[in-house]
Amino acid sequence: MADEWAETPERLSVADRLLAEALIVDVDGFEGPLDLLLTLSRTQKVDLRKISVLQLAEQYLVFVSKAGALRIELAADYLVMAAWLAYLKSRLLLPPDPTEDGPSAEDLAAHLAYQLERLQAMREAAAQLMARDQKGRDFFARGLPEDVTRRKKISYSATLMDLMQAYARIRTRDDFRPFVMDRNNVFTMEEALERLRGLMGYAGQWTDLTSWLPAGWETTPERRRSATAAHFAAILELTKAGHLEVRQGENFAPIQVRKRDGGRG
Amino acid sequence: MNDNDSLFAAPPQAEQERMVEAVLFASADPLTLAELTTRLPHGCDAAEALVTLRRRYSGRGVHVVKVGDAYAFRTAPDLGHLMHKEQVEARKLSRAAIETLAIVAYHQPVTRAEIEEIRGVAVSRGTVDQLIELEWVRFGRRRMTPGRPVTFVVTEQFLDHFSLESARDLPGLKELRAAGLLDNRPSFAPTSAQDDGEDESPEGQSELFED
Amino acid sequence: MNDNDSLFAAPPQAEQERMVEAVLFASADPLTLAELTTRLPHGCDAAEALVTLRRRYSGRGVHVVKVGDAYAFRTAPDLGHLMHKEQVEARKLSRAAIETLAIVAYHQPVTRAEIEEIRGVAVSRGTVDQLIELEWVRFGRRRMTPGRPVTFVVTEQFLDHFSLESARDLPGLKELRAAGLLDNRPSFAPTSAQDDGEDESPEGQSELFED
Repeated sequence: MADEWAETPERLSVADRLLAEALIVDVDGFEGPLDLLLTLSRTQKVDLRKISVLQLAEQYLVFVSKAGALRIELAADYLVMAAWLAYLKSRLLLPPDPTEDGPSAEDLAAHLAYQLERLQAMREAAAQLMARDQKGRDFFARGLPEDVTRRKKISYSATLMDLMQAYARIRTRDDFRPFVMDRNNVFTMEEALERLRGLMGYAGQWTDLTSWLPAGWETTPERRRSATAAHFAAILELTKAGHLEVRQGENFAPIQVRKRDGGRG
Repeated sequence: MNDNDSLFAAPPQAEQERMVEAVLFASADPLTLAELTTRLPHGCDAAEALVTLRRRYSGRGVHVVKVGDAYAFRTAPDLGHLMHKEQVEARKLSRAAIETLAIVAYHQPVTRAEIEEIRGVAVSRGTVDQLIELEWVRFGRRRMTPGRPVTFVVTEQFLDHFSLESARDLPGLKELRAAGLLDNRPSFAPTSAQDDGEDESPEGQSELFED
Repeated sequence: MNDNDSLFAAPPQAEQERMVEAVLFASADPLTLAELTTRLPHGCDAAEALVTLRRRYSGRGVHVVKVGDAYAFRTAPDLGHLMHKEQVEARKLSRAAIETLAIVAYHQPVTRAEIEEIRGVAVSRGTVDQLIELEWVRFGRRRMTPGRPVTFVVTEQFLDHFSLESARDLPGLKELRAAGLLDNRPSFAPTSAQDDGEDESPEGQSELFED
């Protein structure tokens, strides 16, 4: 036994040996059939390129039957692999069937060996990668980065035309004021603001906007609309100024208002 | 292994300087001499390493500076401008701001109360502040009336921006009307909805509210 | 004022080097040549400044490293032992995650099905999510094969973390390629990757993007 071990270029590590001994009971330790096959292949103690797939298939099938004897539930993919390896084994042992299509048994075996070699190579590559100098462990970035402060410079644009139009808009209102005849059904926002400034002290609780409308303005639809719009606009102003809070449960739900705690009024 | 070596001999001076350089660079906070010393292998002279390191960086793009009794790397003060990124964002002036500006331009010197009277709505402090910050409006003389209210006037920068020789060059109402600017149909912003309605026929109003 | 000057002449070479030094020193993340150029005054040649800067810092406690197309100051790896305080407790990556990361790095751009084919087991979404969250892996282009599967590639942060100038500098890459171990050979053996075909169905993919 000892001689045989001495001959092999790569002696199994203690961990590998323990792993091999644990095979029959510990299936969870493997990440699927390929991982198990890779572990089994180590017991052949040869270069993965020279591995005997036939022998490997035997080992795997022994493992699966042992697991069965021990009443260990094997996941379906282990059993699928077992069936495939049994098939591969039979094809490797029998002379090739000239009528059969597809890859030869040797091709299949070679590919399995390739898969194992590739998995092993990726594992080694992963180990090499993790062994590299890592940021935050072996080398470090500036601990006190002086971040670029983004100064947002907002440039406001307004043209002379904007200015004149704005002025025209204001003055037009004045010009036309005397000619407005029918103001009976118009409730202005100033009026609403005036009213609300007086009323809002009482609005400690959420109150429907509609209940704030002045008497005599809820009678005709026209007057109600104007008063509602004016009060609504006034409430927005007062909310903006921080005196009130407004809420609405959903679209078209009643608009509710209350005095803001610690409001500036 | 390095730690074992250091029990017997401190690293050479140049190596100590490298170490201080790396530790200062990676540290999130400025480090005191005492802290540096505990971070370096036994027998190192952090103070001396700092002296040579500071000398090495003098005149460079970053300096070793003393912050209280601690040390840290900092951008050279003359390169501070590289640490800012200016983003210019063009925005349209709000309607309230442009109206207020127009009133100041046409009526200067004008008080806040007068602006509010002309606009028909309260003028928020933010609006005036914005115009002052833009350097288009500044404080004028106080009005010699009760309460001595401050007045607002437009600035040179304002004239400059709008390419005006003086505020008196602003077209008058007649000219605005001649130019067709007074026939503009007002838009229905909430703050002026009720006033805007005035030059509309009653049909126009109900149209407005039935929308 | 400086900006005005720069309209007329770029700063002298030594000054440009100082500027690149300051900007690079200030940033924790690597900066590309393009990013450096936008930060420098007009007419500066960041590439040339970098050459002299890298030379100046070679062998120092901190040095300039190249990460993809970007550059950064990093402490010299041999001084890592001095930085206990800065060492961040790395999140323990599972074996599946480490292997998946290596496969993405060496085989990129690689599809989930290919990763599963190599590992011989299904790759859980959590594993890929973790790598994406670490910003070490990101989506690449879709593969122009039936089902147009998404591919995964490694990121610049990955290169930065493992101090790689580019993915071509991965350890052992040449040998693996020479040995044909990075080829994409079709498989015959039953690995669970094939059972997992659903994951690569069009539905699976759109789900990935709708998240």
